[in-house]
Amino acid sequence: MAEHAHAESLALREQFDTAEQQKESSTFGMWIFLITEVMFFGGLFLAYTIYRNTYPTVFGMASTSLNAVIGALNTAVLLCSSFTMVMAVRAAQLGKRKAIIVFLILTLLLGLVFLGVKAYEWNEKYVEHHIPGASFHFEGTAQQGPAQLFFSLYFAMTGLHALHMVIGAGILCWLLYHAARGRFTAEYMTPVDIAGLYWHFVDIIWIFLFPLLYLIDRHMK
Amino acid sequence: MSEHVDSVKTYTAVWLILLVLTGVTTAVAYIDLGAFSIVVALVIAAVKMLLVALFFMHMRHSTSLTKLAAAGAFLWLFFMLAFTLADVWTRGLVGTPGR
Amino acid sequence: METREHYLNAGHSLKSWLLTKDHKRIAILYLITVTIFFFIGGIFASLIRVELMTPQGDLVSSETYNKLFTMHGVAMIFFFLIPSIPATLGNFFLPMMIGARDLAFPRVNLLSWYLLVIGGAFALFAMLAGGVDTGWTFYTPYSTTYSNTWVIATALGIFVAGFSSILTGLNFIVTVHRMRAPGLTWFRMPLFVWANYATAVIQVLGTPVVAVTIVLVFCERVFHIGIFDPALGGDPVLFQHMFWFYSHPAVYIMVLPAMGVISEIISVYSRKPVFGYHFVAFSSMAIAVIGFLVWGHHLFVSTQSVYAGLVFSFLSYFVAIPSAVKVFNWTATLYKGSISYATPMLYAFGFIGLFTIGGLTGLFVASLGFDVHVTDTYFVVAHFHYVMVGGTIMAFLGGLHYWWPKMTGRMYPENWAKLSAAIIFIGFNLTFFPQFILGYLGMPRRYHVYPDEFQVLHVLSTAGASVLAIGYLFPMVYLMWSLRYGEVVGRNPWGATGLEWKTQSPPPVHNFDEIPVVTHEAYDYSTVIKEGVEVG
Amino acid sequence: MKVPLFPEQASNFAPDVDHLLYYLVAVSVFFTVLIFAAIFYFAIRYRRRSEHELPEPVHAGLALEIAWSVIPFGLTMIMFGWGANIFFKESRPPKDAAQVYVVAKQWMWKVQHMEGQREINELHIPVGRPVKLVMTSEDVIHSFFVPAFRTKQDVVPGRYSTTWFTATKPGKYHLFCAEYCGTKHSGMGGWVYAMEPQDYQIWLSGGRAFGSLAENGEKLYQDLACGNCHKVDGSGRCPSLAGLFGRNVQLADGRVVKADEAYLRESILQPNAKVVAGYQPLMPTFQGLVTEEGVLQLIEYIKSLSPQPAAGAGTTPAEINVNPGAAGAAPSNR
Repeated sequence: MAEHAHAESLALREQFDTAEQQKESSTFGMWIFLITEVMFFGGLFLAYTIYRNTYPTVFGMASTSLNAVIGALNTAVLLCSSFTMVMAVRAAQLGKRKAIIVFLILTLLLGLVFLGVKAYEWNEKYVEHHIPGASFHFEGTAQQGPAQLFFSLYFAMTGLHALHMVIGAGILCWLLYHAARGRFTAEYMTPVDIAGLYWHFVDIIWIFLFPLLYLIDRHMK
Repeated sequence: MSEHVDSVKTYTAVWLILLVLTGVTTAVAYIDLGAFSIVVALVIAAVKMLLVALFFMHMRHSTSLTKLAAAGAFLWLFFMLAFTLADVWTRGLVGTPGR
Repeated sequence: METREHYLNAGHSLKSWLLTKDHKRIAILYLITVTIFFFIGGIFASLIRVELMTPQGDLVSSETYNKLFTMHGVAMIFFFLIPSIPATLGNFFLPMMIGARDLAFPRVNLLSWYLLVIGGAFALFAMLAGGVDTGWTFYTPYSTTYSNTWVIATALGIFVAGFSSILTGLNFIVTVHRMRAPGLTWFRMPLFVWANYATAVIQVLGTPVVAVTIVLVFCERVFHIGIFDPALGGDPVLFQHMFWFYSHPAVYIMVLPAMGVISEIISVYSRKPVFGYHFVAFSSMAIAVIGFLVWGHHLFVSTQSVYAGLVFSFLSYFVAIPSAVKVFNWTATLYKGSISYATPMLYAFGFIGLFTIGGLTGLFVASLGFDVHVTDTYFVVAHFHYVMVGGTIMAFLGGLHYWWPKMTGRMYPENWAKLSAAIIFIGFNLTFFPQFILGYLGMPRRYHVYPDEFQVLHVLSTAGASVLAIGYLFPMVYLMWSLRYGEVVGRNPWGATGLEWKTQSPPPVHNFDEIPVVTHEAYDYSTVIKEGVEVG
Repeated sequence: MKVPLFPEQASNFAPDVDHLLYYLVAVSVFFTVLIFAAIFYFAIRYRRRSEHELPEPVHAGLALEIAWSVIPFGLTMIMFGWGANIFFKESRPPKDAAQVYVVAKQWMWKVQHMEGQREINELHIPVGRPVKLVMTSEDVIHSFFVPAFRTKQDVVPGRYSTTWFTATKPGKYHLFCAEYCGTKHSGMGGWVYAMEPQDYQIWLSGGRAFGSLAENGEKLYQDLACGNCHKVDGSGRCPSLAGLFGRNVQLADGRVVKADEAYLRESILQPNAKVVAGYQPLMPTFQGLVTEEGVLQLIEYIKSLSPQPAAGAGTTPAEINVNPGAAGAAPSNR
């Protein structure tokens, strides 16, 4: 490991005995971090469950006002980005520097497309006065309060998800910088690996958000 | 996980299944299944999650410790949901609103 | 000896401290930080007690009083008790006890200290800018809609400090799993390590929930979106569920590491392995798990359903089993031991006594019909102070004295230490025991003005608090004094068995000149004490 | 000065809670003394006599560990059962309880009696008769606490909470707000006057001028022109309210709910939450137009329209199998 000029900042750290131990620790650390993320989003899912249980009809009406086709397409975009991410990890496992870079760029682009679509949808909500607050108005029901609860949860959940995407995009940029400098080899690719774990996890959150937010009572429309 | 390099074929297959499932869950939402639509939606989402976790996140090659940790997270999520719902669902049953 | 390099003299610049990755130096940074917050919280506590000497509320206004108890709670819970033992003693000794050179992620460790400092800065800003008056529990809709104090800054501070706690827990879990010395199997680990591991599990699983709850309160306050707002059909009791899902287990974040410290101390000063080692180890894990299933016992009168109340009350009694197991096993460890009355042991005795009372009164408030009367009264105040002050702080001081020679290479003055331990014990009981009676009489919590008939007990409590305050100042002074004038000690002044005692005092930068290989169970004193041979 | 060390017993629950206290204290004292004595005895008996002594390890026995887990656990189960029993009693008001409405706001208690008396920070009740309080809050969470009665119940905005008690001893007792509610939290107290029935009657007759709760409700009903749509004979655009209270109502979405106080309150403030089967969601919300006290008066008026004499009867406890409404599960409506 030590032969590489930059290796000392990325390779084996002094608290570890072996590279294997270091890799296992890093990967396990990322899994533990993802557990905290499960519980973090879990609080939002809890609030969502309680209010959907209390106001099923209003949640259905509010949900059908979202554009399910855009939502589904955006889900597909995110799944594609997960695919390119796993391909980047695979390239790293095989030590293919160019392939890492290509797949990371693709992942980044797909992530940005997702965020762009999300921004478009939010703007639509703004135009429709569906943003919770003083100017909130949801047509079709007198129950403005519960309708606003739905949109509060919608923005909290998609907003925090998007924030995780932005952080993920930052991590991808960091990886790209180091991949371009050839720091990742078949022996040392833990950063790519654990960034992949993070990216896929953010994808999983969306896999649940999509049906819960977009697909309630679709058949009624 | 340099010990386990999965084939491009596997990844592609998983990816395509995920896309198909996204289509399915969207389509099914337009069919009136009554109370079951939420069940179907969640089952499909859970399958997608498992596919991502097992293949893309290499969980099928992971140590049992990692699997245990991930299962633990969902157990705790279940605790939180179940006990809070236990309150919400049984409020007012004794004949007094509240309590 | 004079010229030997150790972690303290390995660099003298400020930078060498602020950018250190050494878990021992980070532990010292934490120690300084939490001590500052302890004294800030203590000043608020003193003002509260002085105010309550008279029933009229004549020292400060109601508004100020409400801010005082809120800031006392915030400073003490989020910035002292939660980081207290894990981030200082745990940070310092967990890697050493498992024979590691450092934690798995030293830079994350440093980051988590910075997060605590940043969070603390937000909280301090809120305190100096005008304070916050919601109570440390931030119940909605008061905190989101009605309070016009610095809720947002405080909430941000707690949010950031929460991530500090999460990262510490994450680091500990990975370290215990992946960094143990050769031969150190799970059931050879010292019980302090077990306790910190169990604590880390709670930190990782619980803290994110309070973090997201704070985010929602923040959004509701800033953007008026209303997740918990009853005017929109929101449920304020849902906030209480989400808050206590973390904040009840948080009680165990505070007390589990304390129990770990007590296990170490009781064993060393009886020179016997902890009685029922496996039971004590598993009881830590059991508390961590069951502790997550009982949060609703804070909601018995909140309009929570009767059935949920029944379930939560029932499950609460299951936490009593592992807690009782610990107390009985510690007591049994003394049996046929060789008991020394060193200061840490006195603190451990104090801990067992006070924790027993705190724990038993926990059974009172877990009983539904009883809790209806005493919840939100001084009975509850007395109960949790017995657990957290009588428990956690006693253990923190005990552990600090126990490991002080290892951390600094110098001994504290034994007689002064014994005197202050006695003062703290007496002062504590005088402060908080009258509050049980006050609570049963019906004195509500968070009252600035109170009926005259409660005054005598309040004056008694305030008198106790002054004794307690003096007791806490003593160690501050003599521990500082000992840094310079304390007697120099060798590797193992107590004849203890942990791996931390196998290296020099103070330890070298990477803890061990050579990574030890563990061949014995924990607490095998025959490897350390040879009858008739000099110890140390 | 009087220094009480034990609170007065002035309600039917007070002796129950105190007996439970005696049991809890007895168990606690036993274990505290046991542990303190053991520590003292061992600490002295086995004190270190030489710096080099090495005691023999004593190994734990499984039987011992199980014994000291199971026996105390058995004792705690008595605590659980006993406390739960009292709690259940506290949660089920008797059918003949006199109903009193309480509205809490920062920082006062507003009390309305069925007969029309209104009080602030005071509550007059007769001795020997169960009294049921139906409470709500206009702003933040408060908590109704009378130490001498050993009862406490949070008062939450947006919903009704209930508590009940029977005063057993005439006297003047503290009423506290026990849930922190802002600046003057500690000032949000008052007195509960438990009176002999005849004194209570005299007190009651002093306040007729306000008109009874139902009468005030009727006035409000007319002011708000509710009768324009809710015609008594059911011919209006909205359902008749006669005989509604206590009945099961078939909703447009298929659910059946019991028309209790919570339902009526919700239907006034959020009319479209539960639309009666066969009717259109036409009713505007009265949120902001009616105070919480006004809502209570309207409810009392609607109750008085029920065929069975409602005076003082309060609600009948809903049967367990009745869907509790908003808070309950409604899986059919997906």
